[in-house]
Amino acid sequence: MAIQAKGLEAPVEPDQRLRMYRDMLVARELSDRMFTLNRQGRAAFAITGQGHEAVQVAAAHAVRPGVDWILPYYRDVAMMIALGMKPRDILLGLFAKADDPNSGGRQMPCHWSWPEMRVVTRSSVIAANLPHAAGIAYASKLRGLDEVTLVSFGEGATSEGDFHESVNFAAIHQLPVVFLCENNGYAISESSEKQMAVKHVADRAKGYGIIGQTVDGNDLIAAHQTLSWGVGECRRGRGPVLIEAKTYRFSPHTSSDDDRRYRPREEVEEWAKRDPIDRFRTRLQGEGALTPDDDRALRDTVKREIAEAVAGAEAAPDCDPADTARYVYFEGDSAQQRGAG
Amino acid sequence: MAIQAKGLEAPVEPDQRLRMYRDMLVARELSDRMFTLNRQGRAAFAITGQGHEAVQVAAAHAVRPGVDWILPYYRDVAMMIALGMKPRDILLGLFAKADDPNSGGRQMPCHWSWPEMRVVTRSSVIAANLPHAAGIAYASKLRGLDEVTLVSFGEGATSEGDFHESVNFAAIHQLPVVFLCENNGYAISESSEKQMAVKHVADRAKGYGIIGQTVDGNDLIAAHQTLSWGVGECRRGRGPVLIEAKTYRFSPHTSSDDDRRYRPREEVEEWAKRDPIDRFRTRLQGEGALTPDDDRALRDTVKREIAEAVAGAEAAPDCDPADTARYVYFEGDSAQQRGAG
Amino acid sequence: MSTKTYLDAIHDAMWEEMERLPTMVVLGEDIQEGGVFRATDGMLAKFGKDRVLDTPLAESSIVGIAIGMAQNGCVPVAEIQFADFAFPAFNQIISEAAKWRYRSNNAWGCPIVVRMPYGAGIRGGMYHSQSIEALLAHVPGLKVVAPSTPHDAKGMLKAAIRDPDPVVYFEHKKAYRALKDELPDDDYVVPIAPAQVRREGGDLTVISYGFMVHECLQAAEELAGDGVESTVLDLRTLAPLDRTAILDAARRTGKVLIVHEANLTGGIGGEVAAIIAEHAFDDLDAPIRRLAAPDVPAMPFSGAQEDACLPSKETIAAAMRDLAAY
Amino acid sequence: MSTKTYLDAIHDAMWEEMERLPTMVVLGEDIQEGGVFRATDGMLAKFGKDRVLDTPLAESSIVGIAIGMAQNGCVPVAEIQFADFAFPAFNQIISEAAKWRYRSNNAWGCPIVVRMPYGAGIRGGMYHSQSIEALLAHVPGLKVVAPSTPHDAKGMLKAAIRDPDPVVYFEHKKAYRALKDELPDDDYVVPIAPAQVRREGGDLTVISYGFMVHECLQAAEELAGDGVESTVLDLRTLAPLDRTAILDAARRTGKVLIVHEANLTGGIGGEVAAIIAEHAFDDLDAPIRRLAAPDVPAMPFSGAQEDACLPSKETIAAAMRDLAAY
Ligand SMILES: Cc1ncc(C[n+]2csc(CCOP(=O)(O)OP(=O)(O)O)c2C)c(N)n1
Ligand SMILES: Cc1ncc(C[n+]2csc(CCOP(=O)(O)OP(=O)(O)O)c2C)c(N)n1
Ligand SMILES: [Mg+2]
Ligand SMILES: [Mg+2]
Repeated sequence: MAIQAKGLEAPVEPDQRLRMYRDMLVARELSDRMFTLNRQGRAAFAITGQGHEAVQVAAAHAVRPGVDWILPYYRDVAMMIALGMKPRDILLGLFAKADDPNSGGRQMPCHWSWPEMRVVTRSSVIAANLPHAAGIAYASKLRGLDEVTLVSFGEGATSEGDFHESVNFAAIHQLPVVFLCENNGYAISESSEKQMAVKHVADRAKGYGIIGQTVDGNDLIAAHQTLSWGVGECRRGRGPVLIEAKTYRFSPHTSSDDDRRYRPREEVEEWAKRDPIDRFRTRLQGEGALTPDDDRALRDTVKREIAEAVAGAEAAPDCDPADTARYVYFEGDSAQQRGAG
Repeated sequence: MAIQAKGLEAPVEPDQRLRMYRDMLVARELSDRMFTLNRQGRAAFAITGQGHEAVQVAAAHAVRPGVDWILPYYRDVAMMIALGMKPRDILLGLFAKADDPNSGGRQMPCHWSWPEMRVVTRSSVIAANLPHAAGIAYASKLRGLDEVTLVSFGEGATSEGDFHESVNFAAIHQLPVVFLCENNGYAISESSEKQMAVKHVADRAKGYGIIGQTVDGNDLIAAHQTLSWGVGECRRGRGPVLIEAKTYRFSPHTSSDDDRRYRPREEVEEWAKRDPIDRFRTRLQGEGALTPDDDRALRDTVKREIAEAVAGAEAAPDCDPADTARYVYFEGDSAQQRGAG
Repeated sequence: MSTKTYLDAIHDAMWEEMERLPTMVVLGEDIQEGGVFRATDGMLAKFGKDRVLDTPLAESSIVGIAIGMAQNGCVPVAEIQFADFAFPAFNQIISEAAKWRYRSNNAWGCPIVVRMPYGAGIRGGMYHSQSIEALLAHVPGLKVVAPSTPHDAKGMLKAAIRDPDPVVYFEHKKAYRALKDELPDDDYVVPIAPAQVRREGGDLTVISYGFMVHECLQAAEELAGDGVESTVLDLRTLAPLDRTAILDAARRTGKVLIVHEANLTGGIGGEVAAIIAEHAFDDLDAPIRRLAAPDVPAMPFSGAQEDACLPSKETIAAAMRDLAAY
Repeated sequence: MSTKTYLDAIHDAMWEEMERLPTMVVLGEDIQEGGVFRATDGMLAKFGKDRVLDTPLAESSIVGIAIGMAQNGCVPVAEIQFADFAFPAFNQIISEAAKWRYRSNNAWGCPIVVRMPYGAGIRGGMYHSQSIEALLAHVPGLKVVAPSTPHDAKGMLKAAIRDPDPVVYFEHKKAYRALKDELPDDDYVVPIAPAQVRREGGDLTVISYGFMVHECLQAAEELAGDGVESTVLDLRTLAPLDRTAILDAARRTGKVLIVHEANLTGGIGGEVAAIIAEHAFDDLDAPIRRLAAPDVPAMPFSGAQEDACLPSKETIAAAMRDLAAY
């Protein structure tokens, strides 16, 4: 698959490259650990995005943190890491701890919410947050604010009515929304031919009169260029755009899934050769930006940090049953609440 | 707008042409009368399709009655007339009479249902019957039956999630469904630019990998050719197809609407010049198939028939309040019921 | 004071809030031309097409977009053209709006208003007459209101717009032009939650909401002629219910009839009866009666059959007499 | 007889009907690989991909397509992967399936089954634990069932498949592997509608359904140790309710506790209480009690908070003791 980056936006500086690499490593190690913790019976459930790291980190680096709005999905561990969420915070969610910043232990792990970073709360209901992205972007436009909204989802999500209604609305009003589809070829067990008769999710854009762009989601630099271009188009008033990043998940769908039932091992192995982290490492090493020794040291550090974060998060206090009925409605002074006027 | 009929399917014989012309006249006269009856306080509500007659009659003549499945919408008065529904039967619905064959007075007028003609019951909920069309067609394919399903709707309906989900499903399974959009440029007051950023509804087909075809819906022969082609494609296993017939409604949306609030009079007058009935009359007369005298006589007859039908229907017995709670569930021997096994 | 219809009240509440709140947006189908019921009449010219937003024909996104707007500093008031067409938006209302604050542990709020014209008696047939309020009143996180008078319609819509949580606002179509009140010219709010005693009487209590309150009041009037004095309690807010007012009235009179035009089974009446049967049991002198539409999927277009579904002052009065005589 | 889990029972009911009915189709997400709970395990190989249909991720169309199939000679059994994801399909269920026969004045029928795994207790968090049955039980035209045992699960699913009307079939996720029964090897049906007395006792009645029935039975057992004998009534069908069985039990014991894991307000318990308060009033010896989840939008992922939401044999026993002592 050819990289189809539109123009060369946002050249990536050496420092940034190393940060990106580190973020991918952290996300991978953290995600692997979350699965292990589940298998050990220490965590009820895990859902992660091993394999999707490149496009996720690319997206985080294409937006302006705290300015642009981000509506990620459960696979976006690496996106959140790259935005600055601490592994400990993600693990607090895994263990359903009281201090889980995403939901206070109410939601499954990796159901993100981070107001300061404009990461908007989402449910488990596939595609249901796409209209929210359109609404946020409409508000940006109405209020004359230079903000872009990025919403990510899988290719399965594009089958839902909410996908259609949201992209259609955004297209009609030319809203600054980047619709980012992380196409990993499967919605749980269903391969993408069961979701659509077109070859690429990007083809869906044609029905809305907007640009659809496919990119190799396992190529960090290509993905970053394409996403930066998309964000740029939105800022230039030429949004929305639909970006499809072709990728693959290395894990089962969740800790409750057994992907051997539906994915041929050869296919998994074939994609393993295109591991986005390995590819980026090779590139960095080829550029002389990373020596094998530095790499080994970095990976050891990351491993240690995650292990520490696990220990810390697991020891944190559980949710208090007495808080179960809190925050069904706003409590307190309604002038303080977010969102109104 | 050019007529874009694909190939020349189903040449229309002179007899059939006159029948088509008559059906359009009947539908127009009946529809006008329904509005009048509402203004006179004799009918609670009217909804009709003046202006849409050509494409509707074309559709009725493109399908095989009793074989193909038809899911029409509230504007399809002329389609139903051309399928053989009696004006009296439609008027029984207008007056909410017990013998209304469509719903026994339960639904608004022009909410069609006619099992013998495979016209499937529908609600008032826009686009909600599109998945039914897909499901019926799936069953045809599963059961190896040579049946086509035709479902009609307005361009506004294409904004609903159910449109997307249905076309997508039909495309994935290559189902024999003709999705017929009667694009009259407005959804109540909203012009079509408020529904989509593409110029033609047919453009929406591209996102699904199926053929979309635009035709002049006020040109009976062109519409008939296009619809016959569409039905043929479906029978040849090359469905689904999305056919967009550009047309215009001459009436307000319903008897409760005042279209002067949102449609410029010049626009209405401009379209009046393209009245599908006038155009077809001119054509028939040009071909020598219809003399002005014959035409006058025919129109008189139609007028008289409708007047008689009104008198008859209005005098028919009202619904019995004692029947209000009937048929919430199946009553009687469940072996007789439609649909199962 | 000025004479206003129920529809005027709704229109004016939005208008005045639009003037006060520069980022308030009204959105829905046919909003710009004034709405099919004219609730947004004149707003396009006054507030412009960006704040008076014609949406595509797509209810799920109407609510979903409103939710998004509310996150980014706007105050959205979404219109679902008829409550009957709210079902495509149920996922956005129930899975999203209602759970927004709870699932984010109070980090996010979802201050949206969803207006839904509902109710029968206008020959609307099966899909323009439904009363679907009980479905949403079962959903914690939502507030559900159904004002019965122009005064409340205005005051509660303002309260809804100013509320930090999602409010579903049921406005009765038959009330639009049938009801008139003298309304204060100054800004006022009718708080969400408290029910309102519309009439006091010691013999029995009738509990209702929406347009049916007026049928109940007429029936109560009629019974007063026969010396039976009844309390008529207008719930006004259906979620959360005003349990105190319900229990007070039940205890005071010992006999309760609950009336609504939604179908009986699973309706608001069931919940109200259950609250009374649990918490005012010792004060009850008679079975708790309910009068509601029969369990049909929706009301027929036929006037004769629609009338057969709707409680009326006659059937209410008859039920009250039975109860009084118990 | 063979030992079968609740999940086996569901699987086998479909399997046997698939063998009997050549146009029966099971459809939904991940159906072909056996379903996320394995209810359709092995069916792809046996019945082929056209009758074991993987749909796109789009619930509205899953139900809508099933409705269409049913018109054209198929017998569709649709799976919504989790009841929590049924809301996008609510329009198809409520506006279409439920009203299909009524609106066509019996010209058309809508014999579909929609299976919905529901319920909490499996650490599923807010969107994999909901009990949404009350919303659909308020909708005339639908039948709603929630079997509590493997025996009923099999027999009622067969009844649902053979029913001429739309049936929403709630299967409890916690029951899947937790419950086992000896099931007859021969074909059998458990009819939709009749409730079932699971235990007889004269002191009080506990009414419940689904997985909670087992907590109630354990609580009843415990109380029997203290000499308090209770009737446990398993509703099994939530719409239409078996009023006779409910009223019989209420009249016989004079005291009633209703238990469900759906949130309290507007739940099935309200309707059941209202029926009793209206029609068995004179036989009541105590307030009608309800025990249910608190009114939170959905159950938290946190085990501690989920447990705090769910009635348990301890809290049920405590409520029963209170009631017995009244
Ligand atoms: C509305 C809804 N239906 C079903 C599910 C169950 N479910 C969770 S993830 C998933 C597959 C999603 O696939 P895709 O969108 O491709 O994202 P991926 O997981 O592959 O990244 C399904 C069916 C859900 N969460 N929401
Ligand atoms: C789901 C739903 N939303 C809103 C309505 C109200 N409504 C009835 S017809 C209509 C416009 C339909 O426009 P279009 O699809 O273009 O068909 P047309 O009437 O123009 O032929 C609307 C909004 C409805 N019936 N159903
Ligand atoms: Mg995927
Ligand atoms: Mg139109």
